[in-house]
Amino acid sequence: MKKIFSYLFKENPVFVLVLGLCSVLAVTTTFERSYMMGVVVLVILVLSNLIVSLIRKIVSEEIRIPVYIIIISTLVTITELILNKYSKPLYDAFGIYLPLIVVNCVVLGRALSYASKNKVLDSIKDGFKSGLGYLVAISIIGLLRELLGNGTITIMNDISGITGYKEILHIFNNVVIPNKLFLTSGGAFILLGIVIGIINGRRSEV
Amino acid sequence: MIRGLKLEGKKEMSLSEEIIDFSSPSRVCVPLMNNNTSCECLVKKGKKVRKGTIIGIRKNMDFPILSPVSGTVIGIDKCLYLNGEEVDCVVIENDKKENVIKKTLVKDITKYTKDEFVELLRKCAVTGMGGSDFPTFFKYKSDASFLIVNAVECEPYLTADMMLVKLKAEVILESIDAIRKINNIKKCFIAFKENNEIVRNAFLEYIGNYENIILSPVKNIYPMGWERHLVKSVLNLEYDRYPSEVGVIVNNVSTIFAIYKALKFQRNITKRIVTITGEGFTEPINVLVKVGTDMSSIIKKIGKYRGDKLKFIAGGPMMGTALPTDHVVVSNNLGAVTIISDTLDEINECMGCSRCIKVCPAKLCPALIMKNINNVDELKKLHPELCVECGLCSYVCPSKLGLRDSVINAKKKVK
Amino acid sequence: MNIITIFITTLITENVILTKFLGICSFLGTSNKEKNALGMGISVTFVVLISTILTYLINKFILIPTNSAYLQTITFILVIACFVQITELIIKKYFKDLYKSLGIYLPLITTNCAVFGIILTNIRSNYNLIESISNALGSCLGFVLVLYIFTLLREKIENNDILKSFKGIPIALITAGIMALIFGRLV
Amino acid sequence: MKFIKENGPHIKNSDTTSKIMTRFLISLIPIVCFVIFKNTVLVYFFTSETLISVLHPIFMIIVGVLTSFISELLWFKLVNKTNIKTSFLELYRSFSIIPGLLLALVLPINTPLWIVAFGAFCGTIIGKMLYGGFGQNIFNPALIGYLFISVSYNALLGSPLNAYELDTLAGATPLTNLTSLNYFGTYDSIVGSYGTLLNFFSGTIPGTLGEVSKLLILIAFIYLVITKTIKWRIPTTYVTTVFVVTWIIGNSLGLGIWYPLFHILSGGLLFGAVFMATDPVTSPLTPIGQVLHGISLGLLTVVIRFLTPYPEGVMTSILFMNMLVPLFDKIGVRLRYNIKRIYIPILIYLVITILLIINIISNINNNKTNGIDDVGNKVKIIEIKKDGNKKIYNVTSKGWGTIKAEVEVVDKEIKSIIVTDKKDETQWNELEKVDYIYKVITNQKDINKLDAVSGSTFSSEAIKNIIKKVLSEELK
Repeated sequence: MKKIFSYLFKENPVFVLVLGLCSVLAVTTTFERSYMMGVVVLVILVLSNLIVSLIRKIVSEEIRIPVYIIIISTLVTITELILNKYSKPLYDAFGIYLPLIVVNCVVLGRALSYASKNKVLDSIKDGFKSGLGYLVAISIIGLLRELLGNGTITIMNDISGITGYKEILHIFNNVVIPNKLFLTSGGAFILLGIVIGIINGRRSEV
Repeated sequence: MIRGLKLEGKKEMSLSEEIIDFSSPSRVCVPLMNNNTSCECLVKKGKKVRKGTIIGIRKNMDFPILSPVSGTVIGIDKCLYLNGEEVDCVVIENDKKENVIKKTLVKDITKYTKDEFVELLRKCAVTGMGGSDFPTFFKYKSDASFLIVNAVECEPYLTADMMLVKLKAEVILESIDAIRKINNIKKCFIAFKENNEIVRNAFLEYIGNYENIILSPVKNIYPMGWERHLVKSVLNLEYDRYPSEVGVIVNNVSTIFAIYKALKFQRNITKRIVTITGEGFTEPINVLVKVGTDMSSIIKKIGKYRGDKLKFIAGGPMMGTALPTDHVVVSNNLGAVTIISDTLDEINECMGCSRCIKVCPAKLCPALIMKNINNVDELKKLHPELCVECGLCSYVCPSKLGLRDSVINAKKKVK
Repeated sequence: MNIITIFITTLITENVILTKFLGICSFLGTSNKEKNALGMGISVTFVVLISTILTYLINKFILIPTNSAYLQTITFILVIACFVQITELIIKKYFKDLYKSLGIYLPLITTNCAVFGIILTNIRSNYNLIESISNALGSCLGFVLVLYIFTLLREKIENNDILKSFKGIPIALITAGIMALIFGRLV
Repeated sequence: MKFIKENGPHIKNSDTTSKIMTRFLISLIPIVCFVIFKNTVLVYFFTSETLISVLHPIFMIIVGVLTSFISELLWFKLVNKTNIKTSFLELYRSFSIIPGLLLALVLPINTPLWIVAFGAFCGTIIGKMLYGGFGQNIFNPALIGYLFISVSYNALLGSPLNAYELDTLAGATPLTNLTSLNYFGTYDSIVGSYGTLLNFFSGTIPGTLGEVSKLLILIAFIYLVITKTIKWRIPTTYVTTVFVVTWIIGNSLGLGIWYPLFHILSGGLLFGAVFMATDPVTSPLTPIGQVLHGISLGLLTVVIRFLTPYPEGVMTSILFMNMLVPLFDKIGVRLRYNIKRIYIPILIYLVITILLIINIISNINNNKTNGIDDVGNKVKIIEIKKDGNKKIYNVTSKGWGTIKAEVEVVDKEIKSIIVTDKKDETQWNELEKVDYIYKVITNQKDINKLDAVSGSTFSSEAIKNIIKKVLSEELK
């Protein structure tokens, strides 16, 4: 347990390596969108690591990057199609940030630095680990932004079309006036900066 | 526009009618230094020397260092130089006989040709006595049409040049006229602070005889004594690196006196006037001392230190170096020692008041240089190499930052 | 919408970096030095402009007629990657000096989300060719503008006594946030 | 005898940072006194307000000062972990109360105290301490506080009018009034309702706490310049730029010299120029940089005042230019050693200014020819959806910025108005307090008899215009 925790915060792709910030900042206006983005990235990461690892011996050094990009963008396209079909609100909310997963440094980075050199099972494990780190990070940011900026936590709303379950928690109930700052883009930057700063401080203390 | 700042003069402290003669120390330590370059020693222990015997040489310029006394060489020792470093000095036991190599007395000092003049200055080891210690003959190598005599003495507290003028105005004028005739100089100017009545009156008494020497009072600001400011203020000329580019020679007034000695007696600089001053000293005064004297021995004879947390500064309070002890040796370019108590400053962050930028006589941006001290690319664009180390930036800084140090540091970095 | 409005909007109000969060990696990565920032900015502008035209043509004359708009993501990323590769080769061969100064930024551009993001925005907003170019130009200039200002600010705070844990990325993000808020106040 | 070894120079100017900051604070004292006089003493004697409520401005200043002081103390205690004694020393040296004080002075009079505290806290911690404390911040801390407040709680800021002014004036500050007039009008319509320009000068007009008395600001400016506390180039070029540009605009519209004077004397221009733009830490160091800074501030202020829905642009301009300070310094340094190149910035600024003036004048002229009261020009119907006998109009209306609304019409009668996008939250709060939309719908037949809500004239007008337009469309 401690190991997982320390992994999530010591080697977190977002908080520590500062990769893939686009979507962390852009889609985190509600908690639900944040964790859904995290899940999508996690799935794509695991799958791309799996495929890259499978074909690592066939692909030569020179054409590595184009091939990996094709693989990842294929996976992303499939995800796009699925989301478009089953959860239109979420698809619309993600907008261009869904196809932008293709150029998300976490995905391509893991493929290049790990999956292209390691065995299939290890690669899946690695993808899962990185993806989980990403999922946790983006969820934390999403949770904070929605809670502070709107006073609510959207457990499930956009994808209730699939699950049939809908829940938006109103936390402060007008006792505390929510601060719209956190819903703006500037607020997202500042929040992320402060969170990273605090985690840095914690890390150096431990 | 001439940039600078009016500083509180505090000159009256050390002014007096006469200067005290301390020019027969029992031994002298002559620093083997010229213009911050160390020189080679040419004498051995036990050698008898006379006044004017060559004891060292600056190789790259073939410039000698001459003995100021007659006596016996005891050895070579490290002594505290005015820049705060311990340098090699030739220690000579003074026999107080004042023997010279050759006794000469030139009746008409205008009879030299230009080449002879330059060679004489080299032989007699005349250097800039205002502070640079730069060999003077070098300045006269090229032709010039103007001579500016620097009697500004813009640093606070200092009165050595003023005393010299007060006592020797007549010979100084004679010397200037001789230099003018020898070098075919069109006009000579004597620059002094417009509020300095002592210098003005001293010269006015004798100047009637010389129509090509012009008294030109300059503004009472610091650093008016800087060559560039003088040339701009007196002649309204600007130059790139050296005043010789526009045909101007700038000499300190005490250097002019040294040239007189060389012309008249063919003798080197053996003595000079040093101001001992400051709130930290009980008897501020001007003294006449032999080059190579240990300052502490003279100070002991005159008075006492006063107060605690004192600074012993070789030179004036703006550009001088605070030394750890008072055992500094007198060199050609040591015009003063100032003893003042340390100011207890509260040092703050730079708040960007931009005063250092407004005041810098060299048009630098000291605050920006300090902020970019680690960024060499940016530093080059800020031209710290133009700095004259006048110290005004540190002086005006309300946050009491050592801006001058960081600019000097930057100067080294861009080289 | 006329093209000037698009240009101004993308330049300031909807700045690529500050409101759309595109190109953050290079924003944080290359903003240490003034020179790097400008090099990156110029490279991005060049690549975006050309690939905007390419993708617009491909989209209009190949993808839409064949009813395969769902292939946009793959096609566009391939176009960008190929274009970057070709540019790199050409510059390397014919413009040695330019390669020395810009060469190191080119490989980074493929994975720069600003490039891909701007192109996707063009397509998704159904802009025509002129509007697309105006959008691309505005976005890129906005990118360069913000990147340059940000670099100068980072140089300024480089030697500050910032808390150790906030040094580097966190304070850069906070600065970017404040910049975003200020830009947001302009309209 | 041992001596202290240190590098020169060994004498220092007697002026210190603390003295400079003390002078800065001294110059603010008359302004604070005027705040108390205008908003407390006058209001107490001329209205029936209770003592507590008239003391509100004083509380605002106290809360601002205390918050920034305490948050800095906490920072030293908790983050830097210094002991109390050194913390107080550090606090003394970092002049912690200034951001809070300045922040309180730029806020409207009725701002809730907790918002002042929030702003002062954000300004001090994020704007100042995170960047390393005094002297190292890149943005003016007080303005960071202001920025955070205006992004977070703009809706709750409250009216800038004190109780006395609410009784006597139409309900807007001079600049919001100007915006509602589309930047054009006669002396009477722009200045007249507040008295004469002398009232503007002496400070008996509505505005934020500290900004109103131009006379005291001018005195403070002279004091600060004489004592060499601030950089005089920035405020002078700033104000001159605004004056020149608005003078050209006014002149070409046929308005007199009062128009540029109005622009200078209204809003926070002088206050910002003297106390905020000159903040030594966040303004350029080089003289040329300072001049460029001042001119850019002036141009941006004019842009914001004339081309955006915000009536006031001073604070935003200063913050924006804080970002560009390193750039100005860079240019300043280059030009310092190569003064011949100065024609490049001059040319650029000239072109920008001319384009700007042309743009603004044509904008105003457009509005003028189309008529200010013309409803048709202000309200645009984007689309009409039909659903049985129900019709839904999708409209935009120019009030304070552009409002978007959906209007539901059944049988030529308006059933509901849903505002989908609104620019100014302050005004909306006022409207919602009195349930204005409901009133509008019930009084739709003779809408002109309905009064506008004080404090939100434009939004009320915008709603009324929507009704007029939709009904006239229905009756066609």
